[in-house]
Amino acid sequence: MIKVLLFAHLKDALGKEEVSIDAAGLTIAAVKEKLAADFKLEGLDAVMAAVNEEFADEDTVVTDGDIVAFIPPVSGG
Amino acid sequence: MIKVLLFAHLKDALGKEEVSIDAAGLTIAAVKEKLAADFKLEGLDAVMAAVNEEFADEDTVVTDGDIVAFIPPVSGG
Amino acid sequence: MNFELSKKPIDIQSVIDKVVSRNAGAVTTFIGTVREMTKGKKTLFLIYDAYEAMAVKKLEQIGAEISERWPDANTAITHRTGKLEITDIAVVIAVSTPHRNDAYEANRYAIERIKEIVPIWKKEHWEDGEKWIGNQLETVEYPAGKPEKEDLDD
Amino acid sequence: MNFELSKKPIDIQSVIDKVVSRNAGAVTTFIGTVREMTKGKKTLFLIYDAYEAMAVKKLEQIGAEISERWPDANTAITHRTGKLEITDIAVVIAVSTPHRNDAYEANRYAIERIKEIVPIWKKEHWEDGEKWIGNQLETVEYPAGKPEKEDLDD
Repeated sequence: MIKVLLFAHLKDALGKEEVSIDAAGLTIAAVKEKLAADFKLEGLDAVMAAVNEEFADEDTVVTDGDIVAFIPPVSGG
Repeated sequence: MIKVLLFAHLKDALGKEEVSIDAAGLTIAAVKEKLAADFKLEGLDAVMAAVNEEFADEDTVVTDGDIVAFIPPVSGG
Repeated sequence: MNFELSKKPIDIQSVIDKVVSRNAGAVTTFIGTVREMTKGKKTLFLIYDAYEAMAVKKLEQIGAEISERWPDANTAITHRTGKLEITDIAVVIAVSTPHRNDAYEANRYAIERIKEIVPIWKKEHWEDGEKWIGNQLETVEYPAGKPEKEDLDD
Repeated sequence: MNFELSKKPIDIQSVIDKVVSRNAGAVTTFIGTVREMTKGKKTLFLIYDAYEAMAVKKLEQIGAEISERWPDANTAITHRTGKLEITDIAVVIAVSTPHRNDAYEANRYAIERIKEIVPIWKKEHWEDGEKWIGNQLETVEYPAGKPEKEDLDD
């Protein structure tokens, strides 16, 4: 299992900040597709991903126990 | 009479900050010459002047009651 | 802890105190405050949300990047989270350097980087609605799904 | 009184408070502090002397120049006089603007102008002597006896 964290409008869309999914071995791109299919979560295409608190690209493969966060364009400061 | 104010190294050289001189009708350039002659004050050439708290040029004529300040290169900030 | 998030109001002086040094001749601070009017729309209040663990790491990364470019610089950044009213402070960046030019440049670098890589988001609340605000650099979103190497390094 | 000289230590927050505004999204501050080492020489302490009445007028002029160039800016400047120890604050400049770019630019403008036109002088005291410091912009002195029009206006 991997833990998926969602923020900002994604969190609002899902109704919660965190969800566990069975996605070990998938790429980030595939995790996005799975979330879109399982939770009807839209607009993940343009969103950055982080694995274990570091930015990761679409080809990164996630492994069991990873924390995957989806990071919409940031607006701090 | 005009009041002359001196700052920084000029004040140290003169031993005081303020001196009254009989200089009504003189230009700033002439006031500098007079101070150099009367008080052996050196290095006034490169120093800016202010009349009544506004920068003035060498040709400005001072009148009775004016306050003339000599402003060495500044180093605030 | 020169890089942190805070749920409570930020004390500017305490951020500055972290960077004061006998070899610093200049300290610059940037204080981001909540502005009432943006593009003609009146903001009532803001909510800042953050991916806290990663946000702190990214603030630390910005500090490391500054130290690499300006070796004599000391940097401290505190970013607020939660609900903020108009004029409340969202972020304080303090940078000290021996000479003033570097203090301005490094401080400027920090705020631009915060707006690129630190996972913090604000939700604006107006009289007629609310919205999570996206990338305020007004650049295109990252097509590759993360900042390109040149985005992260420049 | 947004522009003043102070014989007592400067409270940074109180200078910032003068420029906070509901329409400001950014406040920058520049804090000039007494640095220990300059060009390999160890400073023990400094004395700042000022032509007070004119210095305040010139600080006000800088504020007016900023308002002309950046109409939405609010500016406050306090400069210390008297004896200052290492790390003591010599000057605080606070500028608020709606957007951050202007807050950095206007603040930078203020410190450069202070070093050009405000009649304040510092005397450095070292272990082996003391000296009134001249123009730190390291430009030539003004041959005409005062800054040229372009120096004062640019």
